[in-house]
Amino acid sequence: MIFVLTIIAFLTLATAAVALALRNLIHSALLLTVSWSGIAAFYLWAGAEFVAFAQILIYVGAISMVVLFAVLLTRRSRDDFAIAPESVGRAVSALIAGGAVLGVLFGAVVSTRLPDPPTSAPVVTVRRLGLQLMSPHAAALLVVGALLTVALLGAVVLAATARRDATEDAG
Amino acid sequence: MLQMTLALSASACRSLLAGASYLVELAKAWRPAASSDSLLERAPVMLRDAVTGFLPEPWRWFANSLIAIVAILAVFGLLFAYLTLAERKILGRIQNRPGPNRTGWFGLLQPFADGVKALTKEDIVPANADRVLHFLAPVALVALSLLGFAVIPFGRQLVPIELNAAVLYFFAAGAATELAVFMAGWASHNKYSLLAAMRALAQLISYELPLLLSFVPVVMLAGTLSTTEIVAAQGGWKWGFIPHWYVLTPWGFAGFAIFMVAALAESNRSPFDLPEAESELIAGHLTEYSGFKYALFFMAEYFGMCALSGMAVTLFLGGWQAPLPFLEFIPSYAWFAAKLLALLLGFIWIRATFPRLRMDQLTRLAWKFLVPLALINLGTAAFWSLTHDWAGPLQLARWGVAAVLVVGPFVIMGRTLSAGVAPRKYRYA
Amino acid sequence: MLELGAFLRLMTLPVHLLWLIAALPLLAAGIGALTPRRGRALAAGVAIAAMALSFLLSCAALATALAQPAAHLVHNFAWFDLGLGPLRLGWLLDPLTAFMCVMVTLVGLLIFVFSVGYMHADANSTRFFCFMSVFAAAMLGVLIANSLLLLFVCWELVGLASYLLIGFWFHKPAAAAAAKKAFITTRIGDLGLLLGMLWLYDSTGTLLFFDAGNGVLEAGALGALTAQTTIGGLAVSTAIGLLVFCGAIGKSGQFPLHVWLPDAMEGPTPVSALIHAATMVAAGVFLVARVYPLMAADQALAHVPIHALTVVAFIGAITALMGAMIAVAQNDIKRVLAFSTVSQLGYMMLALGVGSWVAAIFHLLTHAFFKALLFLGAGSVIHAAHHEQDIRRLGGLRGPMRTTFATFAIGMMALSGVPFLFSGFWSKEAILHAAHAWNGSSLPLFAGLAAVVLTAFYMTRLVAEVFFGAPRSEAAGHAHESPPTMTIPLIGLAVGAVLLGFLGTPAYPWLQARLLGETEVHGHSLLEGGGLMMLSIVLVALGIGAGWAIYWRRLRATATALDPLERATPRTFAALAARLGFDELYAATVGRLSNATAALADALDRHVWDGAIRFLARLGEFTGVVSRETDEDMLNGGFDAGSESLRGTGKLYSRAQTGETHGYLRVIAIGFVLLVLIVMMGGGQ
Amino acid sequence: MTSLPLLSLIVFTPWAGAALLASLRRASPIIVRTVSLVFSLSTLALGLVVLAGFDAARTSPQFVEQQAWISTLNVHYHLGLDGLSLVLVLLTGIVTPTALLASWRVRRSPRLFGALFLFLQGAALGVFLALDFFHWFLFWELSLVPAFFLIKLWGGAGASRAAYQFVIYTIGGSAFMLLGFAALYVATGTLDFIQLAQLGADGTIGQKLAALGGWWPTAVFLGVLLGLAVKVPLFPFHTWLPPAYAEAPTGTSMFLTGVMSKMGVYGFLRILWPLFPASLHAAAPALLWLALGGVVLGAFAAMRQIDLKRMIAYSSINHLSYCLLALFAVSAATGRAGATNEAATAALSGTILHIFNHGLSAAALFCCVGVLESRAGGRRGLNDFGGVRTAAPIFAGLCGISMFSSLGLPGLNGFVGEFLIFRGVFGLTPWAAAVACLGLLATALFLMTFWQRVFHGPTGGAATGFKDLSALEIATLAPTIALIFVLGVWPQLIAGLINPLVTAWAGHLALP
Amino acid sequence: MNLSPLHLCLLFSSALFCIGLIGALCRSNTILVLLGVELMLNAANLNFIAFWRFGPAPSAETGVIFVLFSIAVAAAEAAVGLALVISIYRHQQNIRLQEANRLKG
Repeated sequence: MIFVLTIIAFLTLATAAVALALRNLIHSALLLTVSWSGIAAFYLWAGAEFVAFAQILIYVGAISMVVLFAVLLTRRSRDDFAIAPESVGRAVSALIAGGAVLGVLFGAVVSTRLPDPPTSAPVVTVRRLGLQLMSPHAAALLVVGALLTVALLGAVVLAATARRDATEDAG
Repeated sequence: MLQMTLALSASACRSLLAGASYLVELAKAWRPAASSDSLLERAPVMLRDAVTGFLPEPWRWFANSLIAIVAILAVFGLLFAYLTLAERKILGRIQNRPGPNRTGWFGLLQPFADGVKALTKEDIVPANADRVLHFLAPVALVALSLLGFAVIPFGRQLVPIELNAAVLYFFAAGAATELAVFMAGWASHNKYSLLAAMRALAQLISYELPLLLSFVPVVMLAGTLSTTEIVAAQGGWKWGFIPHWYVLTPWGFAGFAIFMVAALAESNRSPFDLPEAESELIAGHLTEYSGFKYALFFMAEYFGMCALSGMAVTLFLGGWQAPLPFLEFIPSYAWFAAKLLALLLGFIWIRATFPRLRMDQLTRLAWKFLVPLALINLGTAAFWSLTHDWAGPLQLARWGVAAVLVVGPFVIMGRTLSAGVAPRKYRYA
Repeated sequence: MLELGAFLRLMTLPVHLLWLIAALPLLAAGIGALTPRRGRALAAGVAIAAMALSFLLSCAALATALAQPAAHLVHNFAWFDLGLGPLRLGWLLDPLTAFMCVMVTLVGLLIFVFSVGYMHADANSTRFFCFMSVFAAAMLGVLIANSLLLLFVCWELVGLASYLLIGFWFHKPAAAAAAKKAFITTRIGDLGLLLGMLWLYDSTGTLLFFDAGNGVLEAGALGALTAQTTIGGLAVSTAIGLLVFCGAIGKSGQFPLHVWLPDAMEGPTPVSALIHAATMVAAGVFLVARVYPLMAADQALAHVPIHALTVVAFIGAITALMGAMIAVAQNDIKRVLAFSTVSQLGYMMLALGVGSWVAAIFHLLTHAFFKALLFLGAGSVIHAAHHEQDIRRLGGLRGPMRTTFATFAIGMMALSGVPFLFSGFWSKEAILHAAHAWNGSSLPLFAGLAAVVLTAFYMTRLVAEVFFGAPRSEAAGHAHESPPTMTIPLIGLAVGAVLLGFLGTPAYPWLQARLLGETEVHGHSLLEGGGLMMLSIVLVALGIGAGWAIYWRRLRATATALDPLERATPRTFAALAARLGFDELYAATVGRLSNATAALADALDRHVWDGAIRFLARLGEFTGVVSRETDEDMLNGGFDAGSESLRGTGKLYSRAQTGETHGYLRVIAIGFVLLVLIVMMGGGQ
Repeated sequence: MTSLPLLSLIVFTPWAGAALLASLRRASPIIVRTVSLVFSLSTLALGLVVLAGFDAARTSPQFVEQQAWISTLNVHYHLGLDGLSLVLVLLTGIVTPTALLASWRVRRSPRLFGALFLFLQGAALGVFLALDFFHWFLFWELSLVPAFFLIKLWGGAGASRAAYQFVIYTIGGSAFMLLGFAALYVATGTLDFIQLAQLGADGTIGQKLAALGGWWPTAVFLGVLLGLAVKVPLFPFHTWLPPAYAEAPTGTSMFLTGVMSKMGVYGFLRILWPLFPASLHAAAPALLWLALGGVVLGAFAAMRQIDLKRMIAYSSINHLSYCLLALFAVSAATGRAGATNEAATAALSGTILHIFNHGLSAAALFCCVGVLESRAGGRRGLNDFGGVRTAAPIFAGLCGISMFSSLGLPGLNGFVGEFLIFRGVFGLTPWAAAVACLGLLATALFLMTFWQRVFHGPTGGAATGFKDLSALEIATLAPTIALIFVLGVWPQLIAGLINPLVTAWAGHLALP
Repeated sequence: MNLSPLHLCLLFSSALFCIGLIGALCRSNTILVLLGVELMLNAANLNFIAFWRFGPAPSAETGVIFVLFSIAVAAAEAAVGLALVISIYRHQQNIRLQEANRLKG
């Protein structure tokens, strides 16, 4: 199964990298959905079925949509979708910083001795998950609910235009 | 040499033994005493096992899946074909005209004629279009629409994939179709297409909410996200003749109604067919499509419709369960098909009956009526679940309260809704 | 003489139903309170009917009581629970109660009937009958109570009714003031009663009069009470008795709390007749008679400074004499009668004090009839003369008001003690005999004899001034006889005023015997102790003769003419007319003291206590000012300098804030790398 | 028995009402008033529910709710109800709606008025039900906030000054009490009334405090005493009361006298006596004089008042001093030979009955004065009126009944409590009862003067054109008046709730 | 070098993290920066799942639940972030991140 994982990982990384390097924002967003789906596939592979579908539902179904809307709303004309190339200096510095982090992380991972994995994949049923969410993690669940509500309202307030045009109601 | 012979014979023996045991297994499956299911009931599974049973384990799974996919494609492809015909015939009958009746007897060959026509038409791609996306959009749409079928239990043993979170999977796949719609609209490099795609997205997102909320009570009451278990939970009869289908409870009925309305909107069916209606933004995101790609869009719509209907059957109408105990001898997939067809007929009927909604009415219906109603319905279901041990006269009270909780908000919010049907005041006209 | 109750034997009233006697008027009061003003006939009818029923019930109770006169029939019950035991109340039926009940209901009935005529012009007569019924209920409650507490409760309610009725015409400031005065003055006495009751309760643990041997009037409790002594060597029973007597002093208008009674004449005349002549004021006498065993408990003790009854006797004697003296100089027809009442009540107290409570009750009963008769007669006169009450402005009413005159004359003769035919004579004789027989002191006897003369004198004066001669004002000239609703009660009372005396003549002292619980009547000769009787007859004749000589012979000609006595001894007459200056004395002492106390309390509050608080507040304010100055000048200066330098440092650091997000991100990334490296290097060791 | 947290409901329903009112921004006054009335009635309703389940034979707290709250301080959320608390809860439940009805015509911001009132009600109820000093004190102090605003914003001309004096004086007193309890906590490590009472009963508190230093027990006792004495108020700490009661709007005056003044007496009975029996016993002879001062001087000072509200306020001082008099007499007699349990029982029963009865009659009297004031356009002087009875007989009747109740006329409720107090005090310290009789006399004097000047005589002054009571005002007064009658005839209604409790208290008389 | 599946998973997530980081660092478009951040979040989620899957006690669903919450938070973050982008756009008519520096010290 390592083979499957490798394919998934490769696909995910590639699409992510390409998406962040593309000049066309729409393409970036669409490619990223592939990357996110890859992550979902990884979850599925790892046995976290529920999380995988939640990932798809939220990232592919919702966040990508929001991103696309945002892209469309922040462009004057169609040609603006492609954005100007970045300054070389920043790209270089970013690569250096990112590379340093990557190196450090890789080094850390490789040099760490990790426990051997259990022989069988853990099984997580949705029912158990639900019980866990509702009893020990109920408070967190409530907080997240509140957070989402607040985020929804906040986003609406931030993005809504001030109502200046009451007179236009003439219809 | 001898060794070789021995080895060969041993392997031959082994394969023989394997074959014998396979036959024994098959025979076991055939034996009626093994289960109470009728022969007809077990026929599809046995057929599949007969084909794939000899394969080693990982491959057998793969082959089983393939067979399931092929079966679904075949059945629903055919269904799609004849559904278009049925729709045209029924619409025709309702509008007092015969409908297609030239191609083949009773117009039965009409779908194939249409298919051939679509295949042979020129595939036009606009000059400035994003070619890749323009191509990918219908493909992705069809592919994603098909995904949903994977978890619908078509019969007692006929479920392509047993998933723990099947319902979630279904809706996650459904949510992804929005991307394809956007791709179609954007890639066409056409102002109207893009606008229509945005509209369609707004509609899809708006109605996804009541759609999701309406089935949550089912999940709550059944205590599972697995479709087979949900269907199993609806088995049995009260007093021997009233099935335990969720649609027959107050909250279930409300949930079913909301689900069906939202499903209509999700599959862009009339009266919610703004995104693709010809008179609205010249057929919207389909403007720049023709030929087979257009047919693919069409196909995806019908697949989506079928998938959602199948889900509605599963969630609310008892899935493949027979309505009455003595009707159980009819195989489960037949019941499923009957229910599915009945719902599809309903889709067509509605299309023939209702006028199209305006954009503002459409969104208002979703946000101001269906979503609150679904939320209240959630509370009703919670009440229902908490009072499951009420018996005797309390049972009547339970029904009464639940009915009031369903009907009351419907009436109250329905009043405000009908106030919204009045001519719109245009703020940005 | 036949047994009065021969046919009444058929009627009995069990004691546990005794409360009905009081409840009926209370019910009538409730109905009256809810009746609108125009429902006058209803209110009056209900009140009279209730009273009549009560009268019948009282007769039945009397029959019951007379069947076994020596017994004290009681019915006790718990009022409410006090934790360690219930607080018990009860009803009591013995001859004393029964006679009093019959008297109160009968007199009350007649006065109610009289009121229908007297009050018919008053807009508020429903309220009048309501209050009168309240009074009747409370008064009957006093009579039937078997608990000092219940008696006290009804006692106070009687006071309330009296207050409301004196102030019935509350728009007159004089009436309002008189009502208040009556309430406050009697309350002073009532506080004594309250304290006595508390003491009694604390000493004996019960307030029931009779409770199968455990009551306060029974031997066990009395023995305990006489065994202890308290301040000044008094026996506890004496102290309690005197405190209880305080209540009687207040209620019965005894010296020195008699001042309210004449003022109470501001109320309507039927009120004066019923409450302030016949019944309520007699409640004090009844109270002492009721608790007589307690009052008399110390008689057996030799080594006590004073006996309770001695005090009672002297108070009674003083009151009797003083009242009679003041009555001589009054010109208001009702005030003459009021002081006469004071005087007669003094007589009764005297009788109690000298040990003959039966004589007191006898006099109480007869007095109730003839004094009610006199007051109603006066009311009839006032009614006829358009509310003219000054005897100098009346006169000559004998002609137009024959019935009134006749009945009034009967009442006058009964009160004066005209011999043999009139009830007052017999009851007065009984008292004088008792006083004569008392071995404590002879002063009470002399005071009583003096009062006999004076009583005859002022009553003669009254009759002469009012009924003889010529009318001296226009109102008196137009007077005519009152309607039958007023005259019939007069006749009824007159009959009673004559006949009642024969219940208790020395020859056949039936009433006394029954009151004492004897079934046998031991008659004496009519002329036993005849010397005293002759003396008193002579004295009565002397009084009437003097009155005849001074007022009748030379009848007053004009309203403004001076009184003959005033001409003779102007200063004495003035002093008597001013009621011996008690009101002024009290205003100058008690009134001023209480006002001074109030002023002191108020000043203490305003200046001392509040001043202390204000001083504390000022102190706090001052501390605040000091603290603020310190803060602003010393502490804040340092902080200002410090924050200035901080701001400079802040400006320096703020240059690092470029506002460029990428820069921050980069710094974070580099910082992260460095951190990991440091950890790894450190962790390697 | 239901497991509902009834007591918490009792306490917090009015606060919920206050919150609801605060959120009803646009509601019309009639809705606001109705809402506040309904929520204030909740106390009575819940009180009756509690009454139905109340076991009068038990002396320990019932319906107890106890939850750990601040574990580091050993603070528990501890509510409980015994007969005393129940009586006070019922009193609050009766007085508050009456007061709100009496304030029905408040024009200025009825929403805020109602909200503050409900807040005040909830705080008072909290005081009566709390069994842990921590939140008892919270409720105690929180009740000052709404009271302050109710006096300051809706009061008369001198209201601001009176409100400040009221709050600062009371807080000043409570500060000492807080310090006292801090010391107590340091010594004993608990703030729970029940535990403290047990410690107090066997003298442990005194020993533990004495371990901190010789003068500590006295200091702590005096601190707590001061806090409570100011609240009741005990003479001579009463000077804040007349201006506060006089300047407050009618409804607030009713609540202040009907409920808040009872908080102090409650504190004496719940805290001071059980916790410091020995100290109180030592101080009682002196305190007895102070209580007598309140009884006598309070009544005499009332005679001197021209302002009717001040007069009634002084009468309140007089009546509350009766309650304290009884308590101090009991405490002073503790352990003395000849002091009987009967007398102590009577005194304590009388105290509790009198708390209830005075709450009713004083509230009714304030309500009547409020009617006078509103009819006369703010004038409420003794000499501003005359002959009101002619113009308004119904009003005169109802006012007269409440007046006679306050005066202790038998047959009305006021008598029962006073009689029991006098009976008990006489049994324990006869001279004190004799002196206190002066207070009875003075009460009669000034009430009679009030009645005579205002209601009798020819109609004149502000009484000209005086309208009789409206249906609303009758409805305001009628329940209270009815209760005055009912309790006067049938005191068992209240006495039955407290008998075992009082008997148990009196049983503690023999002390170490 | 003996790498277990867990090592591989961690390497995978580190790589994803760094891709997100580099993207966020070098692009000036705010939306892309946000997307980079989202990728970094996803990488963190990956770690949770990996440690849950290969960790010592996979029977406890803590990792899964954590990821669920994390996804919810990410959704909220995306919504608010993009709303911010839109309002930035409204202010300065573009969404270049380096120009949004009005609050600098």
